[in-house]
Amino acid sequence: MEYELGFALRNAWLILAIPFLSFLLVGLLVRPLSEKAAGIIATLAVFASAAFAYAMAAEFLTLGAATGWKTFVPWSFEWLRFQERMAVHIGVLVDPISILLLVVVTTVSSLVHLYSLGYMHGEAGFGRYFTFLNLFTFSMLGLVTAPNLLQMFVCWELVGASSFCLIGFYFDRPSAVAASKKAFIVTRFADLGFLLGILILGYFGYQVAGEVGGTRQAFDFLFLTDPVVMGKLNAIGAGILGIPVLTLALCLVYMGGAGKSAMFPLHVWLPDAMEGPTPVSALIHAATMVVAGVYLVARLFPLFATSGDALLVVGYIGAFTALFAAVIACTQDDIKRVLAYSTLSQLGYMMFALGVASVEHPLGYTASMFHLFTHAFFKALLFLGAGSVIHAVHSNEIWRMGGLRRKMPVTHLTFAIATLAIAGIWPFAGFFSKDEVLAAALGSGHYGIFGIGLLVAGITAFYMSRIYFAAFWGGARTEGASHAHESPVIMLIPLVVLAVLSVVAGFFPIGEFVRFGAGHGAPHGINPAIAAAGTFAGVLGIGLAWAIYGSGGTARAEALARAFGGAYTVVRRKFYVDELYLFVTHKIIVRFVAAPIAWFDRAIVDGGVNLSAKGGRLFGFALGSLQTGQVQAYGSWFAGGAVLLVLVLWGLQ
Amino acid sequence: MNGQAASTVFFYVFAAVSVALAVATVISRRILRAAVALMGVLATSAAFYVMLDAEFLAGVQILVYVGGIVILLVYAVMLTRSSELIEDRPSGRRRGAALAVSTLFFVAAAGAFVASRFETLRPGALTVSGTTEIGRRLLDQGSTGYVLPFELISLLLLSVLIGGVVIARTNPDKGEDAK
Amino acid sequence: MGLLSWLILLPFLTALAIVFTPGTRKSLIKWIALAGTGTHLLLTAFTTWRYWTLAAPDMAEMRTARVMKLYLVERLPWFDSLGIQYFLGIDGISMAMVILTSIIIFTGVLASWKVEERAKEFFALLLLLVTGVFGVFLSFDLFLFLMFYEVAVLPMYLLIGVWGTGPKEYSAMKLTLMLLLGSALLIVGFLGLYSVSGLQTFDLTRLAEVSFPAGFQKWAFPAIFIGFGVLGALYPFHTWSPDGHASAPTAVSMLHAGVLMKLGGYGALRVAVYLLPEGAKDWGLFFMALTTINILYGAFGAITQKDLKYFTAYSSVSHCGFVLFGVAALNLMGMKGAVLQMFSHGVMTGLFFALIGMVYGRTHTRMIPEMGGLGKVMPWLAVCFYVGGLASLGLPGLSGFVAESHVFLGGFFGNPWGSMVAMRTLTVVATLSVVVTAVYVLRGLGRVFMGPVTDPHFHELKDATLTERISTGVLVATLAAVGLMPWLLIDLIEASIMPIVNRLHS
Amino acid sequence: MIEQLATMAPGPLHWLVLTALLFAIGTYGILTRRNAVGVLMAVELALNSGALNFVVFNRYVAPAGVDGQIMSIFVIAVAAAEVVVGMAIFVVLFRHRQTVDVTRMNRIRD
Repeated sequence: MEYELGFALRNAWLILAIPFLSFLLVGLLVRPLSEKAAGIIATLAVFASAAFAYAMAAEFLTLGAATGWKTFVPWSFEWLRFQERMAVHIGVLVDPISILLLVVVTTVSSLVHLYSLGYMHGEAGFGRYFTFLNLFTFSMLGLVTAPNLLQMFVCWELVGASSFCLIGFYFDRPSAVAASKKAFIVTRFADLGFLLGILILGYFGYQVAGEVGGTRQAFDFLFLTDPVVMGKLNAIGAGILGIPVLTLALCLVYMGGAGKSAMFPLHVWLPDAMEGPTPVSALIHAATMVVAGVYLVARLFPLFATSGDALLVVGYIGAFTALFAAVIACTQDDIKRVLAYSTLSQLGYMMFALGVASVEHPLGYTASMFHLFTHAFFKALLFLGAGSVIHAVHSNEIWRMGGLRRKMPVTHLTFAIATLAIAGIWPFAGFFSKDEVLAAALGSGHYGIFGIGLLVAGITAFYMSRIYFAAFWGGARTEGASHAHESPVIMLIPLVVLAVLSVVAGFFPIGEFVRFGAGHGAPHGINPAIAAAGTFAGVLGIGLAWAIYGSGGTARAEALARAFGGAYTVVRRKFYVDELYLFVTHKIIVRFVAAPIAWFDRAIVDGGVNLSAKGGRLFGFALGSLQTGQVQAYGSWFAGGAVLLVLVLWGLQ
Repeated sequence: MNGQAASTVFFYVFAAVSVALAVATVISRRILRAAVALMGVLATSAAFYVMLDAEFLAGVQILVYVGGIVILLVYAVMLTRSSELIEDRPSGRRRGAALAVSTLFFVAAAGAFVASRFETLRPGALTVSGTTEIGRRLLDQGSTGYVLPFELISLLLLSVLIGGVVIARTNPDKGEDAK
Repeated sequence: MGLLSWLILLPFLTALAIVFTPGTRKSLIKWIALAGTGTHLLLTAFTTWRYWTLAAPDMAEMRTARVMKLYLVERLPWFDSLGIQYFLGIDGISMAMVILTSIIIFTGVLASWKVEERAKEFFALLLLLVTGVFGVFLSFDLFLFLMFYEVAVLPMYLLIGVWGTGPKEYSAMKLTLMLLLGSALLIVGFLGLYSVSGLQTFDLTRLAEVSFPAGFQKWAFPAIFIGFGVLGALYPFHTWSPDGHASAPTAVSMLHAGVLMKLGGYGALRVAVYLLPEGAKDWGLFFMALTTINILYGAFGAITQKDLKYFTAYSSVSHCGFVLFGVAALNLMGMKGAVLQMFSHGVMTGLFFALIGMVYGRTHTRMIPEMGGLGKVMPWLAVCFYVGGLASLGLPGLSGFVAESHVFLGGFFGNPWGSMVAMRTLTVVATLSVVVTAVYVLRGLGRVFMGPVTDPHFHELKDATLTERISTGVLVATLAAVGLMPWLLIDLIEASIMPIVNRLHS
Repeated sequence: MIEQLATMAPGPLHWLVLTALLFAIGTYGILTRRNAVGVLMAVELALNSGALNFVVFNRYVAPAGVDGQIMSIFVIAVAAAEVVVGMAIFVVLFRHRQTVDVTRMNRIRD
């Protein structure tokens, strides 16, 4: 590196070390002594990493202009050596998107930590909660800064595990336990694809590394995204079923990403994950972990762009998920579930933005990262606002709220900002990023996807306004809602900070440095036509919601539901995807695979063993009956045997 | 019928008697009767010894075997309970097995003898007086003498005598245990 | 008397000391056992250090070597006329196994702290068993190897038969008979090696200089591999394992699943593949297929189990499948993965059985459906159980991941002696187990520890005692240490695996 | 018939077959007798055929010596010793178990 690195970049290891050491410290030493201290230390540690991340970002930004946003690894050490050219380094990779994610993750994480100090106050397991939260932050930072596929996978699994622990935080609630298991197993299934993708990329990367020579490691992103290497990988040709190896590998890797980012049909775990404490939903299941899939695709984007077909898969699945989830979100009554489906839908947005990008039209890449950036803030804000409401009303049901506008002014205001932001109304953050996503879809010629994007924008505005009106307008519908009062200051601070970010994030010139390829991704102005169309869709959605739910009553909504009839039920039951999974896993796998195998083992294999044992025993008994204890019987055998032996020997001669 | 022919006939007659008595010994259900039959077998054996020019042995056979051993057996039989004097017939399976084994043995042995062509051997003339020679050899200390086995046998007989007395002696304590 | 002899002798002397202690002084007996195994742990640490200082300079040279290099060798003629020697030595693989065993027996003694019935005989036999295990790992004369092997197996019979639970006589008999079946195959194979080599020796290092005729290798390899495979729960010879483990007392399950089952992989690697490379090339794919069945079959079998011990035993079948799968992959990564998995699974399953013993001691049931919500009552045990569970499903940061990633990469990279497509397909099928493992681990542990407390009596139960905390803590720390700092173990074993790989390639 | 018999002078084969037959009968008795005394008698039978065999061989194979006869004497002596000990055991046994039925003497099995 010919450039002088600043303190933060020279000591990049601290970004991983701070949360990790804090996790160990809090989890092993502090927590048994004092739960409260555990929470405070954990929060401080995350704030420290946030500060450090900002320092890194600042240094990178000053450095970046000079180096041309070059990707580099300021710190790494060899962690695991499979064989030569297959070593795994734990390290910190610095490039625009990793810096972007570092900022997002540490910001949201520190705000959520702060918020949790208030939200989780007095809960049993306060210290445990912060331990896991710290573990999550560490793993997420490790994921974001991963310089190679393996570290990515390692941290990928670790965020999954900490997510599992946090979803199941209330582990005496069967629904929370079930949800945590579901989340882990579904993402685990997706990770199987990731793992296979790693195997394939590792194998061919290893071969290519051998051809290219030098000491490069097959798993390194810098190696894999090297144009020479990509060319060689792309040239390998057909793997199985005529699919090229690279496309196959990337589709498998994408399967991992789709699991983590809850793309259809692996989305089923995310709504259930709302069983966890609300701040957890805000951090893990809205702002950070679930975007890991998007980040993974972005990280490997050069490869995806080389393959092309894999990117199409990403795009169409993303678009479908965006629409699918948005439709479901309109019919859900649990405020967190609506937000969860909204998250799905927005993740779909990010995914299809990546999908429509290509070497020629790389705008989608920038747009996706931009949307990821803004979405993190307003979605975290929405969740934390919802948490604040739930904290006050003690219910998740939007029909049990109502009229909270006056009782919780701060929460209301911030929630309104977030709603407008996600609806894509100028000047809030969502407007800019959504606009860019739509522009990318249109610009690359994917008109169908553009149409879906526009439609989803309208639906999003509709369902978000729906919960907003239902919760904050009209009159209090229940006892809980009428006695609600504003949350403590420690919870409001993060809301306000995030609200400010939700307003200003859109003005952040992210296109300046997050871009793919040279020149093409140059920052563009607002395309007036697309902006108008997007805003129109948003306003239409809000207006429709106002018309139906603005009164605060449920009468019109029920009439509407009746009008749709069966279709409404199907959507409300989430298209029965859960039921289908349940059928497949429980009925088919347990009953037709696992149980028969267990039976087979006991009856056939073990039966075979026992049979041979029985055979031996029977033979033994047969011989045992000869053991009469009577010398004469023995004598008979002895004499007969001896004579026979003589005869045999004689006959042999 | 000359002497040779007479002794030949005697051989077959005695052999038949001997075998018949032997069979009676092993299948008779009355022990006492079996003992008498055994006595007969041993007596015919004495006759065989005479035919084989072993007069001394014939005498020993009569004195020791018939006169001593069998009488001892008879005494033992007398000592046991009368119900034991008539024994149950052994099971058919066992008799079958025993018959098979003994037949097998006989076939094997006879087959071996036939195959060995012993009939070519002719009895040679006895060069020495059997009795004198036996006496001499038994006490001969040379390499062909049997004085050591003879002494050992004597010791054996002595220890058996003592042992028999010790084992069979009524032990009051043991007697109590038995009850 | 060298260091290695002391490693073997120390547990034996401890057992002797226990034999000469009055049986009524149970706590003294336990303290003697603990002192012996604790000292052994220290001795093992010292041996590791010694080994490391001796072997470190040779590591680079070993990368190309074809003959394994042993350290701290002790060699005495024993039955000279038959070429049988008392031949001890150590290399990286043995060292790893010795460390494992030492940890397991130490924690096993702690986990058996509550054994009251015939405590004297129990601990004496346990230590005798361990003597055999150490002997196996340290002996490099095949005859001595077998002798120690039998020393290890026979106490097992008594330990299960006397101190076990459930159908213990049946299980003990089944276990012993099947293991002896394995050793019968081994004897046949070893005698074959002895006679075919024509060297009149059982010395492993000298046999390694011989190129055995291909025809011989073709039958001897499967005989020896299956012989060891029986011990390593190779499908379909695994059925002793669920019953045996379910019936065995805690420490015995720990030792057996944790250490003795590892002997299968150890021998398969050390004897079968190393001495008979041509046979290995012929049979590699076949055994890969068989162990793939192992891996999935054990995992699926575990899903429906109701008894925690059966549950763990099936999981062991699956995990031991990884060991043999790695060996059968016949490349560096696979074999490294196999050894890592031996270590990892040893610690993990030791932890499981220790915990099951502790839970059972409290709830007096091992049936999963009868438990629930125990996490609230005994958080320490729950956390340890979960750590073990996460390790077994291959969570990075714990040892399972390091091992499994090696094995998968090894399988996928394959070897030039079998069909690549077949090997890759098998690997892909085997990777399915990561999902199935997650399913059964989370299902099982979720039932036991999560949810509301199902039985009001459970509220009265206590969390782990100090001895239990130490024993489980040591195991958990080992899992994490290997997971976080895998190079510690990899550096130890890699140089010793290279000769096996190089021999295959020559 | 007698005339015919008289022409078939007994050679060694005849004698040996006779002893073999006697021995086989003795074996049969040993294996079937239920009374211990009966077993002992059958043993005597077998021993006797053995002794006879010695003499036969002495006569036909080595007529110059008397070694076979000496052997027979030893056999007779050993038989005598055996009977004495056997009888003593039976007496004791009878006193303890009130029977000398060997088929019921199967405690070795347990």
